[in-house]
Amino acid sequence: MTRMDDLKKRTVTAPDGEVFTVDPMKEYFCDKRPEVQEPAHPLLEKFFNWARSNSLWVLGWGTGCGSIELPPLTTPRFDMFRYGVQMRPTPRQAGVFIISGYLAVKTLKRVIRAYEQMQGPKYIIALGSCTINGGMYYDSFNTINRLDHYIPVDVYITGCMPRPEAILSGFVELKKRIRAGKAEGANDYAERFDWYKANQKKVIKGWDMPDYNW
Amino acid sequence: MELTLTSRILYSLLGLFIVFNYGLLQSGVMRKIVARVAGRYGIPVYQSYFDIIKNLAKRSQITHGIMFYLGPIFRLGGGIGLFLFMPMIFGSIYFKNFSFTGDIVLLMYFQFFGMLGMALGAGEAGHPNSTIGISRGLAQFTTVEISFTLAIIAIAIQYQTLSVYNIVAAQQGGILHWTLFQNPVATLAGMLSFLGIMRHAPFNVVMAPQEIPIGPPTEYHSTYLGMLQSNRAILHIVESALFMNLFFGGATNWIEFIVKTFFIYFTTVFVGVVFPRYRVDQSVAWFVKVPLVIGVLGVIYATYIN
Amino acid sequence: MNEILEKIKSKYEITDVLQKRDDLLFFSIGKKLLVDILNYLKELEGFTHLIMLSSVDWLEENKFQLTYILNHPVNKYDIAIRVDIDRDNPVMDSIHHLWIHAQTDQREIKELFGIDFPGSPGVNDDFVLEDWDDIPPMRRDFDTLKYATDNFFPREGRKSYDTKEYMKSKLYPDQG
Amino acid sequence: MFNIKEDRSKFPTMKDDGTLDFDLDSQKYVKIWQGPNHPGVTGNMALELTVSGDEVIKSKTHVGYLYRAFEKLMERRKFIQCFPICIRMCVPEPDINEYLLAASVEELGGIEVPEMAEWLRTLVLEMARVTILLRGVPGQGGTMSLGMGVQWGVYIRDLMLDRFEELTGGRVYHMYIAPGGVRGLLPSGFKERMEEVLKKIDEFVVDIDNLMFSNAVFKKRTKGVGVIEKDWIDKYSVVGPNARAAGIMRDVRKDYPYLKYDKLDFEPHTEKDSDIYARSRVRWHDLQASVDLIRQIMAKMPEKGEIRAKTPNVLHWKIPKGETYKRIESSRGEYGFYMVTDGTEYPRRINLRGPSYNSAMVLLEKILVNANISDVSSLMVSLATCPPEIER
Repeated sequence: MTRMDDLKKRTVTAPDGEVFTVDPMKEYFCDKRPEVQEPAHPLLEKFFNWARSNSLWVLGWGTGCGSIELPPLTTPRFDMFRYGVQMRPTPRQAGVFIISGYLAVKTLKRVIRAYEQMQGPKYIIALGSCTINGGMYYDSFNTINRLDHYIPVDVYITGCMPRPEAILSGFVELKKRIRAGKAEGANDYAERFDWYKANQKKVIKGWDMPDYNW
Repeated sequence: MELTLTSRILYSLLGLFIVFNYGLLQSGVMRKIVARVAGRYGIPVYQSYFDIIKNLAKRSQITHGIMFYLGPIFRLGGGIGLFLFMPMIFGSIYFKNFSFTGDIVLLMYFQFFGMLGMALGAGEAGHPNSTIGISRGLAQFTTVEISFTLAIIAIAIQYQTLSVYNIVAAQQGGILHWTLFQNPVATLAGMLSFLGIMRHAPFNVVMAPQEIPIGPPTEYHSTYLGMLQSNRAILHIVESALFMNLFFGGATNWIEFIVKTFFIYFTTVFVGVVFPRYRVDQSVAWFVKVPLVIGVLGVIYATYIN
Repeated sequence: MNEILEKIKSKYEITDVLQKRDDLLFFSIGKKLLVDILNYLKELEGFTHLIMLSSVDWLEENKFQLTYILNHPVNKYDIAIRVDIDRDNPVMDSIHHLWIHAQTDQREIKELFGIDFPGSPGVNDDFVLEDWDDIPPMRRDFDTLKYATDNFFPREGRKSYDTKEYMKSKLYPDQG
Repeated sequence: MFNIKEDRSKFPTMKDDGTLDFDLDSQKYVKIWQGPNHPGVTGNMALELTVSGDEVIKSKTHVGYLYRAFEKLMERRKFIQCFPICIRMCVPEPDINEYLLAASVEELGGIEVPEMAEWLRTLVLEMARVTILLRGVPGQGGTMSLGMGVQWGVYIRDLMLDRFEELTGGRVYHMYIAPGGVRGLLPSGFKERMEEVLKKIDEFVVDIDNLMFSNAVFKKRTKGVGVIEKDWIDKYSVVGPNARAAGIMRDVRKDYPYLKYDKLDFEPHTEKDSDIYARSRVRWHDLQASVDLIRQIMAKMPEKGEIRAKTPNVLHWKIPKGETYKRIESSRGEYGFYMVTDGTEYPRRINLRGPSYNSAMVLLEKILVNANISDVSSLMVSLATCPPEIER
C-alpha cells in the first residue's frame, strides 16, 4: 500500500538539524463527533433562513457526468446568479453540494470528506437517477446505488443529466425547503451518524482517517 | 466650532456606516457591470447583504488557533484605520474624522497592516494553498508599494506637506488644480499601483481560483468570512477615496465623493475584465519595470516645477 | 501491406493471420517472440506508433489474449499482434523500454486482469481501484451484479427481465 | 549590469538518469494535491505535486474518480443495449463513441450503411466537434481567469445544443446513430437555423482572437510554456492537435478517411513551436475548419434518401466471432475502439482508447517537471485532457 506511508508515524530531522516525530493521524485530522446544531430563536431563524435561501454558495466540484450542465448555468441564457447562487471553490465556504450523477467509491470517500468540512446548515442536491437507485450503472461494482444511505440528501432532480432549467427549478425547490425550515440534513447526519458511518465503512475499505474529520 | 471627542467619534461611525453600505452596493453594481459584459443580468445589487448575513448566520465554525481568529480582525482594523485618518468630505467638520492627526505615512502603514495581519492569520490555517497565496500577496504588494511611494514623494515635494488634509486643501479651486493636471506623471504611477493594490485581473494571482483555490482565505468561513467581506467593502471605498484625495482633488460633498470613488474603482474593474492573470514573477517584474520608471519621472517633474 | 506480411512470415512463425481490411492485419505469435517482433517492427519497419495494448479474457479456453496494435504513420496501416497467456500464471514481459506510455496500459491490465508485467515502472500502484480485495474485476468469472447487490444497497422494486423471455411472453401470451 | 550568482543549493541535485533525488522528509518540499475537487482540473483527476518553492519537482496523476467499469458492464449487455452506456463515456463529446460502436458492430455484423446515413453521421460528428471546441478554445484562457471568453463560448455552445436537440431530441446525449444508419432525417428549416448559429460562431471566432490570442498577458503566460519536443510525438504517441502543434500532421480524417471526409476539402492547420499558445491556436483553426465543414456537408448532402439499413432483430442479434479496430478523429486526437465478439449476443470485449490515456498520464507528468504551480492547470487544459477517457 504505497499510499499509506504518508500517514504512518515517522521521525523527521529538520534542515536546522532538530529531530521531531510526526504522527499524521493525530496532527493532520481533528476528530470530534458531529453534534446537532440547534436552530436559533424561531423569529430569528426565519430571518436567517430567508437570507440563507437567497445566498446559495455551491461547491464547485462536478462529481459525475451531470456536471457538464453546470457551466451553462453561468451563461446569459440560464444565469443562476439572478437567484443569488454562486460557485465557491473550497468546501469550507460552500453551503450547497451538487452530486451530479453516479458516484464511484473512490469519489465517495472524497465527497464524504468534503461534506464533513462544510459548515453549518448544508444542503445536498442529487442529480439524475444514478443517485436514487444506481441508474444505468446499477450492476457496476464501483458505483454506489443509493446516495441517501451515505449522506443526507435534500433535493433530487430528475433527468439522465438534468437540463439547466431543471437544475434551476431544483434551486428554487431548495429555496422553498430552506425557507420552510425543513432542510436540516446536517442535523440528521449528526443524529444518525453511526448508521451513516457504518454504511460508508462497508463500502470504503481503506478508511485511514478518524470517523468524523472536519 | 470644535466638536467634542464623543460627537466626533459618533460622526466618524456615521461616516463608516455610509461608507460600508456604499461599499456593499458598489460591489453589487460592479459585479452587475462585469456580468453585463458577459451578456447576462448578473446578481441582484443587494446580494452582498445576503452573503454577509448568511455567513454570519452559519451555525458552526472551527478555529485553527488564536492567530487564525485574529487574522480578519487585523484586516478589518487596517481597513477602518485607513478610513479614520483620512478626510471623507473636505471642509465639513463632521466628516473630517481624525485626519488632522495622521498623515499619509500613517495611512500607508494601515494599508500594509491589514495585509500583514491577514497573512499571519491565514498562515496559521495550515492549508498549503493559503500559505502559497500569502507569499504571493506579500511579494506582489511590496513591489506595488514602490510606485505608490514614489507618487507620494512627488506629491509631498510639490505641496510641501505630508498631511492628507493639506494636500486636499492645496488642490481646491477648480479642476486645473488637481494633481492630475499639476503632475500627470505621478498620477499615472499612482493609478498603475492602484491596479496592484486592488488585485484585479492582471494581478489577481493572490486569490487565483484556478491555481490555488482562492489563496489566503481558503480556510476562512462563516463569521470570519463575514468580517472579511465587510472589510472588503470598506477597503475598496476607502482606497479609492485615498486616491481621490491624493490625485483628484478630494470631495466637498457626498455626491461628488460617490461619483469620484465610483469611477476610480471602475478603472480597475474595466482593466480587469479583459485581461488574464500574470504569474507572480511576471507581475513583480512588471511592477519593478514600468511603474518604477514613471514614478521616478514624476519625482523629477515635481522637483523641476517646484 | 502484403509485402510486410511476407517479410514477417519469413522471419517469424505466426499463426491464424486475418487480413481485416486493406490497412489492418491481425495475427498471433508465440509469447517468447513478441518483444523482438515489436522491436523489429518499431525500428526497421517504421511502426513507430503503439496505439493500444488491450487484453481479452477467454475463460472457456482458460487463456488471456493480449493484443498489441501498432500503427505505421507514414504508410498509414496497422498491425495487431495477438499473444496467448494461460490463466494460471499470467506473466508477460514488459515493453516499457520500447514505448514509455506502455507502462500505463500494463498497470491497468495488471490491476484489472491480474496479468503481471515484472519490471514495468509503477505496475503495482493503484490505477483505478482503491483498496480492492476481491479478484481482479475485469475477469469473466467475477460477477459484478452479485457484488453490487451485496455491497451497495439496491432499492427494491427494480426488476430486470431477460429480453427474450419477456418479449416472448408479451408477443405470444397464449403459448405460456 | 549585475549578475546574480544562481544559488541552487536549496534545490535537489540531479541524478545521472535525469531524475532529481529528493526525500520528502527533509522539510524542503511540500506535497500539494491538485486533487479531484479543484476548479483548475478539467474533470475528476488528481495531480499529486511535490513542490519546492514555486517549482513542481515531481507530479503523479491519480485517476479512477469517475470509474464505472464500462467495459465490464458492456460485456453483460446486448449490442443495442450497449449504445446508451457507451455514449456516457466522455461527457463533452459523446457522439464519437456512438459512431465507433455502430461502425464496429456494422463491420463485424456485415451491414452496409446507406449513403444518406453516412452524410448525416458526418454532420453530427462535425457538430459534436464544434460543441466541444466552443468550450475548449476559450477554456485555455479560463485557466488564467479570462472568464469572458468562456462565458461567450459556452453561451454559443448552447445554441449548437439547440440544433442537436432539434435534430435528435437530446441536448448532450443524442442516441442518434444506430446500428445500420441513423434514426431520422433533418427537420425542415434546419439548415437555415444552423446557418444562423454558424454566423454567431464566426463572430465568436473573431472576438476570441481579439480578446485572447492578441492579448499581451495571454501571450506572456503561454508562449514557450509546456513545449513538446518533436521526438516525444512517437515516444508518448501524441496525437491530434497536440501533435499538429508540433508540426507533425496527424489527422485521422485525412490519413484514414472514413464516412464522407474524402469528399470534403479541408486542411488541418499545423503550427511550429508546439507550446500552449500553438496548441490553442491549432484548436482555434480546427473550430473554423469544422464550421466550414458543416457548411460544405449541408450543401453537398442530398435532400432525401434511405437512412437505415435492414438489421436483424436487435434483441437476438448474434454477431459472428471476430475482432476489429476502428478509429476516428475526436477533437483531442485519434480515438480508437477495439471490439472482440465471440458469436453470442453479447460482445466479448470492448476496449476504448482515447488520446488522453497517454497525454494525461505519462506526458503530463513529464511536462509538469520544473513548471510553476500557476501553470499546472493551464498545461493540463492545453493537452485537452478528458479524465473519464482514461479510466472509462
